[in-house]
Formats: sequence, C-alpha cells, structure tokens
Amino acid sequence: MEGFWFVLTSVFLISGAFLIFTGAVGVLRFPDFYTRMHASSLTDTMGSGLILTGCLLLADHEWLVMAKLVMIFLFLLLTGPTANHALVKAALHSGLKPKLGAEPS
Amino acid sequence: MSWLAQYNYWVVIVLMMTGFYIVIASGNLVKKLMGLTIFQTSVFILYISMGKVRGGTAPILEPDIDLYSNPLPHVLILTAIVVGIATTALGLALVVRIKESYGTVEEAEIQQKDNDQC
Amino acid sequence: MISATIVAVLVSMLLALVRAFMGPSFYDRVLAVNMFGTKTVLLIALLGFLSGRPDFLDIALIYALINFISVIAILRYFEYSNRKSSIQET
Amino acid sequence: MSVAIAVARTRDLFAATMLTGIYSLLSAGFFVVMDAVDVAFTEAAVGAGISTLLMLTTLKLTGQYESSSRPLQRIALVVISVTAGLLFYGFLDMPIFGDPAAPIHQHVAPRYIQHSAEEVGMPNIVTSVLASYRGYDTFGETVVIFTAGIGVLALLSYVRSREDVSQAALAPMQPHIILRIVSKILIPPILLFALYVQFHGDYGPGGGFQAGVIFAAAIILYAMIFGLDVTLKVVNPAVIQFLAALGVLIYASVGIVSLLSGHAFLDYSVLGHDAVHGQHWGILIVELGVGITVASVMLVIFFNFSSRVDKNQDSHS
Repeated sequence: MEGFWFVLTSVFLISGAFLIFTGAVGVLRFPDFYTRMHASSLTDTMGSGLILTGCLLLADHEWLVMAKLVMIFLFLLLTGPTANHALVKAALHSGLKPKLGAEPS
Repeated sequence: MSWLAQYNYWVVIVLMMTGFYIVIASGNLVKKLMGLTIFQTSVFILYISMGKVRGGTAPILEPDIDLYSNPLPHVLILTAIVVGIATTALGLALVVRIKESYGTVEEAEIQQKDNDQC
Repeated sequence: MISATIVAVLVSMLLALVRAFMGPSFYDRVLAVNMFGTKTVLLIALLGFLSGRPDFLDIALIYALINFISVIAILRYFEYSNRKSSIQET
Repeated sequence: MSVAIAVARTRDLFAATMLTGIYSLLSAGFFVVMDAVDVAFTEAAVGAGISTLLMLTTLKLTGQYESSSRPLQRIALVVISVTAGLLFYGFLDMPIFGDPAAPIHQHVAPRYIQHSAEEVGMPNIVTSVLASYRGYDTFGETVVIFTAGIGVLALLSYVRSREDVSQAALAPMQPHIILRIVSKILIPPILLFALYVQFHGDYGPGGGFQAGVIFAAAIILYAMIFGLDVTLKVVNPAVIQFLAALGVLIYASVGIVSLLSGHAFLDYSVLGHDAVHGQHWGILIVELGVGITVASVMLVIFFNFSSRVDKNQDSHS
C-alpha cells in the first residue's frame, strides 16, 4: 500500500514536471507568438493539474490542506485558459498575424 | 571565508545599487519610482534575510516545533510593504499631475520649462 | 521526488524569464509573465510540502488570483489604447 | 537579481513594468524560502498586484517610452560604486547568514517566541507582535496609509470641468464574454477568501493588511471587466472614503477604551473577562480596522487613477 501510493505520487509529480518543462522549452523555441501560446497554455493547465494532484496525494488526510489544493486547482483551471484566451484575442485584434518566421513587430 | 557566508548581503547590495542607479540616471519620473521600488524591495530582503535562523521554520507556533525564525523583521516589513505601496501611489499621483501641468515626465524637459518661465 | 519536481519548475521559470526578456512582441512578454506566475504557484505549493509545513497554501492561492488579475489589467490597459479609436468610430 | 538589472536597461516602460511584476513575484518566493510567510503574502498581493496595476495606469497617462538621454550616467556609476564599496565594507562586520547567535535574535525576539503563546494566546507570532506588542506602530502605519489615501484624493480627484466626468469612464469589456462569465464566477470566492484571510490571521499567515488588499483586488477586477461606471454604482466612493476613516477610528477607539478603563493605550487586556481573552478581542477588532482602512484606501487610489485615465483619453480624442 505504502509503496503503491509512493509510486503513484511520483508518477504524477514527475509527469507534471515533465509537461511543465516541455512547455517552457516550447515557449522558448517556437517561432511565433501563437505557437508559443499553444505550447504554454496546454502544458500549463495539464502540468499544474498533475503536480497539484501529486501534492494532494502527499497531503495525507489533512482536510484543510487538501481543500486548499483543490481550490488552487480549480482556480488555475478557470483562470489559466481564460487569461490565455483573452491574450490571444487581444493579440489577434491588434493585428499580430500568425505567420511562421515573421519579423517581430 | 566568512564573506562568502554573507552572500545575502551581497545580493542586497547589488539590488540596492541597481535601484539607486535607476533613480539617479533615469530622467523619467515613472522610471525613477520603479527604481525606488526596487531599492525598497532590497531593504525588505535585507531585513528578512537577517531574521532567518538556520534550521528554523515560519513563526507560527506548533506543538512539536521549537526553532522559529525571528518574527520581528517580518512584522516590520509587512507593514512597510503596505506603507510603501501607499507612498508609491502618492508619488505616482504626483507624477500624473506633473504630466498634466507640464505635458512631460522627463526631468530635463521639466527643468527646461521651469527655466523658460523665469 | 519533490525536489526533482522543484528543479524542473525552477528551470522552466528560468526559460520563461528568458522569453520575457527577449520579447519580441508585447504579447510574448505577457505570455511569459503569465506562465511565470503559474510556475510560482506550483513552486510555492511544492516548497510547502518540501519543508513539511503545507499550511501555507494560501500564498499559492493568492498568487494564482493576483496573476490572473494582473494579466487582465495589462491586457485591458494595452488593448484599449489600440482599440479605443476604432470603437468610437463605429 | 538579473531582473532588476534588466529593468534598469529597458527603455520600454511597459516591458519594465512587467519585469517589476516578475521581480516582485520572485522576491515573494524568496520570502517564502526565508520563512516569512506573512511577508510573502503581502508582497504577492501588494507588489505583484496593486503596484503593477498602478504603474500601468500611470504609464497610460504619461506615455510608454522614456527618452534616451541619460545625462547623469557617468556620475551615477561613480556614486553607486562608492556607495557599494562603503556598504560592502560595512556589511563585512555583519553576522553570517542564518546564524542563530546573531545580535538580532538576542533582544526581544526570544521573548515574543517563548511567551506570546501564554500572553496573547495566538499561534501566529507575527500577528500577535503586529497587533498587540507593537500595536502602537501598526496604528501609526494605518494612519500613514490613510494619509496617503487622502493625498491621492487631494491630488487626483480635482476635476477641471464638470461635464467630462463619467462620460466614457473605463468602458466595460463588452466583447469578452468568457472573461465576464469567469469573473462573475470568481469574484464571490475571492471576497470570501479575503474574509477567511482576515479572520484566520490568528492561526495562519494573513491578517488585516493582506485581507484588505485581496478585497480591494476583487473589486478592482470587477471594475476592469464591467467598467468603472457600474462599479461606482455598486461601491459608492463616498462610502469608501467614509470607511477609510472608519477603520482608523475603530483602531483608535480600541485604544481609547483601554485608556478609559485605566490601562495603557491599546492595552487589550481590559476588553475580555481575562487578559488572554481580551487580547483576542482586541486583535480581532484592530485587524478589522486595519483591513477596512487598507481595502478602502486601495480602492480610493484605484478609482482616482482610473477615472483620470478616462478623462485624459476623452480630452485627447
């Protein structure tokens, strides 16, 4: 039982960390704003979800801590995509074209 | 090498000097206020890092912990942060009014306009 | 395990920081700031577990909140400076 | 650290503002590592949130770019290197980092740590020092915040001509349906969370200062999404100004009550049937006063700044 939970927590944490890291690499390496946004928004939501789930498993039955983790998770789940949506919308309206290898404005 | 163990102070010095540099060298009043904010934060870091005790934890009492960091700097800095933002807001309000009456926030241009008036 | 995750989060914070420095467009910076904020939330949550006192998740929560508000604020003030004219014409 | 240097180097002030935001987040993370959770809390809410917001608003009013002339660069470098040298010399005598035997840990701090449990009866030492041992200081700081609010009011609420007020004041973000709905969902929990922080400050990180800022942040979010006009109808500015004064008044009257009962100013032990109980009541009321003042002063500042933005935009267009 103990070993099983440990492995499960590790899997969540490490996969979350991996997602976050790939997202960051994507943000750094991708050629234009929209592809970067794609890299960051997806991995951010999924990665933080995984990491917070890992933390949830770590918090052994402390209800306040678990409730707070769930709150943070819900909050990130709501705000992250919303903020990214607003950001893309603003960028699109301001005339930033999704072009590969375009000269930065 | 005792001076390597004091690395928190060197970080503070670099930050403080960066803020100070912005305050002196930048002509833009908003930028000056940003420099002031950086300076302020470096002072916060100085206090907080002095309050840290090796092996201690946050000063919220729990039955099975007996080594805490020093709570006094925390109290001082906590209020200082809020007071700092209030004074920064006051400064920014002044900048806004300066912009309205002079049409610029560059120090040199304001000086110029003052000289012209005399 | 926690420390490995923390290292990964720290490295990605660093990469986001590089993106925030490089720009090139304004929106890239906002994106980097937003990402940086999310990473900070995770970092604080993980640090709480690492130090064995996970009572301080309030801070992570407030970070998430503040991050959202500041992104909205940046967008609001920046977007309207460009779009205000077009709205008033219609 | 390098962020600060980058702030110094960029001429684009918008970018610099964003970097100050990151810088502030970083320093808050640093405070968490340094065990100063209360401070990190405040810095996150104030430095990253409100301060970035105010800087943005000011930039909106004053223009995005600074001029490239830097006449004092040479002198500045000389001055800062001299100062840095002096500071370096001075800091050489300081105790090493994390040393438990450093002089700062020898005077009043051990007393706070060892006796605050039986004297004040609160787990969070920071709160008990803030509101009880050093209540007089905190009172002074609340007054300073209140004064700053008055100052901003005096500087910015002045209106040249009556008719351009509230014409197009901070138009609502009509096109963003998703944003509107998400914010509608989020704002009540944020307000609730602010109250939690306010009253949980005795046991965990939090207290009046932080709660006030969070409360103000929720209303600021509302104002940014639904427009300043609507917000000013919901939250009457006259009431806000009254509340700012009321918070200070609550704090002061606690002091007066204890003074009238024959104890020292802000000695809470008279408020309950025994000393510890009185401390509880006193800290609760005082923190409430601080929270009300901070929240309303932040709102006063924000309202004045953002209504300025609209006025100026109207006069330009």
